[in-house]
Amino acid sequence: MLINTGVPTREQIELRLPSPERRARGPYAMVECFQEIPCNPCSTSCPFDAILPMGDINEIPAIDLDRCTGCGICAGVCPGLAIFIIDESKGDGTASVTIPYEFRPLPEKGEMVRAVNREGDVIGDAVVTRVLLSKKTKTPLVTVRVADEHVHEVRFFNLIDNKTVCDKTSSKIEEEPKTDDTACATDDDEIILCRCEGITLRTIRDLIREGYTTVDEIKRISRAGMGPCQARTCGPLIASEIARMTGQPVAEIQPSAHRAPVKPMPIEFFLGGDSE
Amino acid sequence: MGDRRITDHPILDFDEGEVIHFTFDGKPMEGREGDTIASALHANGVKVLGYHFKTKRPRGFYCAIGNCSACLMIVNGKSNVRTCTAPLLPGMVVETQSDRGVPDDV
Amino acid sequence: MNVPKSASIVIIGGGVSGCAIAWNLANRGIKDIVLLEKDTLANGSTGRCGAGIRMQWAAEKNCRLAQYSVEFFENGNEILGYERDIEFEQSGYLIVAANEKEAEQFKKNVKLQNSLGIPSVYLTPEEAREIVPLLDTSQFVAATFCQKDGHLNPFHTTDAYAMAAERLGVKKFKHTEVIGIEVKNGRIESVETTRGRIATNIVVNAAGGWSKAIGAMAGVDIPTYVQRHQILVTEPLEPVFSPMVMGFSYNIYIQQVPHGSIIMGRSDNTEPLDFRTTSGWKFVEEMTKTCSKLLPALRTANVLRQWAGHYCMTEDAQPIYGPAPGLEGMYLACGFSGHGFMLAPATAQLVSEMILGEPLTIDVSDLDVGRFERRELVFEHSVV
Amino acid sequence: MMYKIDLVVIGGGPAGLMAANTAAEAGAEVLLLERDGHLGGQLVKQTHKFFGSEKQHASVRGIDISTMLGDRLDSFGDRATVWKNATAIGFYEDGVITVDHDGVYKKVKPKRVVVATGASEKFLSFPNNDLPGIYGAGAVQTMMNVYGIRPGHRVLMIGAGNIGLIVSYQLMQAGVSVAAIVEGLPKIGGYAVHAGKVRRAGVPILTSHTILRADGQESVERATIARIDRTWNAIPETERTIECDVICISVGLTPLAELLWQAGCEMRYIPALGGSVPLRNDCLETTVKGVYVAGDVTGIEEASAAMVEGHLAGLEAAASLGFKSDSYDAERKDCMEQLTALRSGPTAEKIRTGLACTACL
Repeated sequence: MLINTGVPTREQIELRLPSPERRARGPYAMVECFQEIPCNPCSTSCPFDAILPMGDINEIPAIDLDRCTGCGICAGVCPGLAIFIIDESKGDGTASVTIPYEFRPLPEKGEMVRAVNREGDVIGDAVVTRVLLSKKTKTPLVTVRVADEHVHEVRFFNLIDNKTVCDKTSSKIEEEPKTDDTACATDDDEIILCRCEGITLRTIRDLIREGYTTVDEIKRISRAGMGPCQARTCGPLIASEIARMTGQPVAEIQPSAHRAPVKPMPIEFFLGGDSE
Repeated sequence: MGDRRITDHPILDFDEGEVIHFTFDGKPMEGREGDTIASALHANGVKVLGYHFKTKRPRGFYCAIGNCSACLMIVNGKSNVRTCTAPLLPGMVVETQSDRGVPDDV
Repeated sequence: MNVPKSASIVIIGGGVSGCAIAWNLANRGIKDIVLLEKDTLANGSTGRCGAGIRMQWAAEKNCRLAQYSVEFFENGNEILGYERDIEFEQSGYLIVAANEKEAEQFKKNVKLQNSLGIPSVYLTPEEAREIVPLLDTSQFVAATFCQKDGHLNPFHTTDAYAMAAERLGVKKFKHTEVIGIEVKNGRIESVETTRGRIATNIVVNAAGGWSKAIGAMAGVDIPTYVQRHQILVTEPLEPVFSPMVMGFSYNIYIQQVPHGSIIMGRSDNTEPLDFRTTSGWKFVEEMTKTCSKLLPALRTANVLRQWAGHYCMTEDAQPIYGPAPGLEGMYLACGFSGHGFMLAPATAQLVSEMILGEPLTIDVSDLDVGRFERRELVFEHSVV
Repeated sequence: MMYKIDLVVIGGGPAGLMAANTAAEAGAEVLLLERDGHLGGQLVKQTHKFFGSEKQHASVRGIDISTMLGDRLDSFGDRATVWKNATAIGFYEDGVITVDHDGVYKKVKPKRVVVATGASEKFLSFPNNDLPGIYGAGAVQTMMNVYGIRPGHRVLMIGAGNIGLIVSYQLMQAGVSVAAIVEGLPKIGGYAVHAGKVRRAGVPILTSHTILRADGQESVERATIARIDRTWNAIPETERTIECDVICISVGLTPLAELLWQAGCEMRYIPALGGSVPLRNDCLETTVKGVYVAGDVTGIEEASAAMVEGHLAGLEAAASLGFKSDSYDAERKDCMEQLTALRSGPTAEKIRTGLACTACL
């Protein structure tokens, strides 16, 4: 599922694909936005009114592919970088994908790159055929030519010569779980709840067990929250620990008072006042 | 550790500000105009800004905007300086702080 | 959790006084004591006070009360079996005299104090600076110092009393508010709380600022009123001076507590006479001004926080001890006027003795509530 | 000296800037307090293009919106004063606000106040959570996008909300590799399109995972993560170690409401809005008369909503002082409609639930 993986399903993509005739006719925008979010620049930016006006700003963009020329303006403005321009009209076994690419260095026209799919996996090679810069959007649009059968898969590219945006090795962690049993035991003594005073989760838990069940009581006995950050960092953690251990809703746990000054200021600073 | 400075960014332009010389625990270091003390230290690969006065655990900044007080250091002899928001100035003598500090004149 | 149906004694107020009285009574073998607190322990004046204790008073009675309390706190952890630490540091009080008139009074005070066995000394400004090198000696003409005076952690002290009391069987109820007191034929019958009714014939009114309201529930007028007092605290620093530095004319008390923070407070007659615990900006300006005068080296210390509490005041700024007139069963321990924390051990001792009809360790019969009607006020000049 | 003025706006982020602009436009004398040396608040760290519609500057990058709003404020001349490096340090019962303005102590007594102080980052508890190299997502953004410094070489991101996703993307833009994004919930909290951007750039998003601990001598060297069950307990034998020198905590924001507490505003803890928020009426006025609120301090939302709230709060604060232009009714209606639209989609369900509890009428 998209909301679990961040990658749209094959079905979601296939439902968006234009008719074979339209695909053969020329470039078109592939809008890979599948979630109702409050956003509409694609529709308001299209000079051909191909992306239909939204009654409600949360609507999923709908596109009239008869009007779409594949100009790419929407791809440059989409805040989600979710619009790609596909051109399958060449008929030579290759097709091109235009990708909004906000990384450095930029590839050069003619450069060979690794074609990458929506999951970040390299699935083949690609050639950069155009790099379009925009002062206005600052989102370069990079067109790459790939094998026909990959055009609906390729959504990114890695530069060759170790100039990849991200080393893909990290994604292997999911496939290679390894157990390090020395690192498993959770130790409350090593968990710092109040950084200013150096108060550990163990101390807080012990106090809650002893019956100190308000943020103020814990603060008074342990000093947690009395330090220079004024409980900004630890306050919510202590409240949720109380809630967890006592079963009270967090909403009912009174935070400790918020006192001036909001940030520590030297005594001499206040001498400028004249108590009027 | 000069590679921590971003020179080529797709969206932002970072001016090559004037070089500012300062020392950290006696070692000469370079920062840039516009740096805070903590950002300059970070650019030099320094993450440990001090040690907690009670637990002696190493301290580094957490929020970088003056909220969390984890970045206190001794600057020009003055303790408890919030280095994540204090601007870096030429010739500053910056030192790790491992105690609660004392007022200037004491 | 409901309160018990009956109790031998109900103590109202979970500040240091209430907790100390509960412990003292339980320690004498009294059973079925209930302690009621409408919020959490030390949430009122106790937890908001400066938490110093001094024996340097101008009136003999106050000297004796403080002396009793100091001696108790010296062994407080042991007596109360407290595993944390009440943090009693006898780092002394250094009191500065701003003018010759005050210095003359201080000479008399020291004489009185010494006659009672309190080891205070009269000092020149230079001698004072040997004890607190940060002092600006041009700001005062003389000082007195008593090494045995000191400071405690008010939260731990209250906690220590409460825990010891509970171990002796006292039933403590937090978040339990008294909403009524039933009186029949001039005698207390029961206490109504938000968690139920407790039948009892003895109530100790140790409710601090709320003592007047508690009295009113039983039809007794207790002439106390509240006034806001403010304190500020700096970031913790390494130890730079240890005694509490105090000045009556300067209207200041300032001390570095063992944790390293410097706390300072002052009084202000224009402060509101109500329960608000909000803070004011004038306080910070005045406080920092005086501090910079007397201890100029502290001017770079960072103010971390200001807070407010209230004094439960009486007309003569002295406590009220003893039974409520015309009402059998209510004992008063209130109106401490800013000194309740330091007097707690003595308060506990005396109130227990009164309840049990024992002879008083220190004669405080003139501190009864009737003195206001009789116009026999007991004044003490050495106060902030 | 006590400065007296019609309106003080506390916070120069998206909400505060809009409030100050709107009120100055209406004719009020406005003082804007910004604790940083530059206006924009979090906008200056937002190198991505904004969502929303044109009215909220959609598709414009946050950093550019900040410049636009700042320039507009300049155009009001003397009517709008900006104090930079100015932190409101106290809000007192008599309506006086004390300010640290570049190290100078100042007092301001305005007739109206708009508090637009934004939010602060939540912290997370796990062993060694205080090791240097563990930063809030905001800190990482500040380092990269304000000071131009890479926070490290390889980052483990905790939290797959919008901020976690966006900061991961920004890290890669700055040339820092992101080892993985770890999310405790079974689903990605941020927008799917943000998730898509980091996924195709090779970053795994591990939902139903948590960080078990961080380790390192003096600073972060590695983290241990594990899959968790529905009760947030780690599933045995799913632990794995991730080499990284930075752990970025992006587990949410909480309203920075200290000044409102000090001012005595009635507050309510509403989990859906990120913490304690002020009760307010439909003019965004709190229970303390004359104190208005806008932006994240009213509950955590997107910057687009913050800007509209700022507009509304500025409009109402000015109107209550008699600065009511002919367009008042139209502007008010428009703000309401924009807020309704921004909050109408399924991704805003949480916000709608939360907001239902904040009315003080």
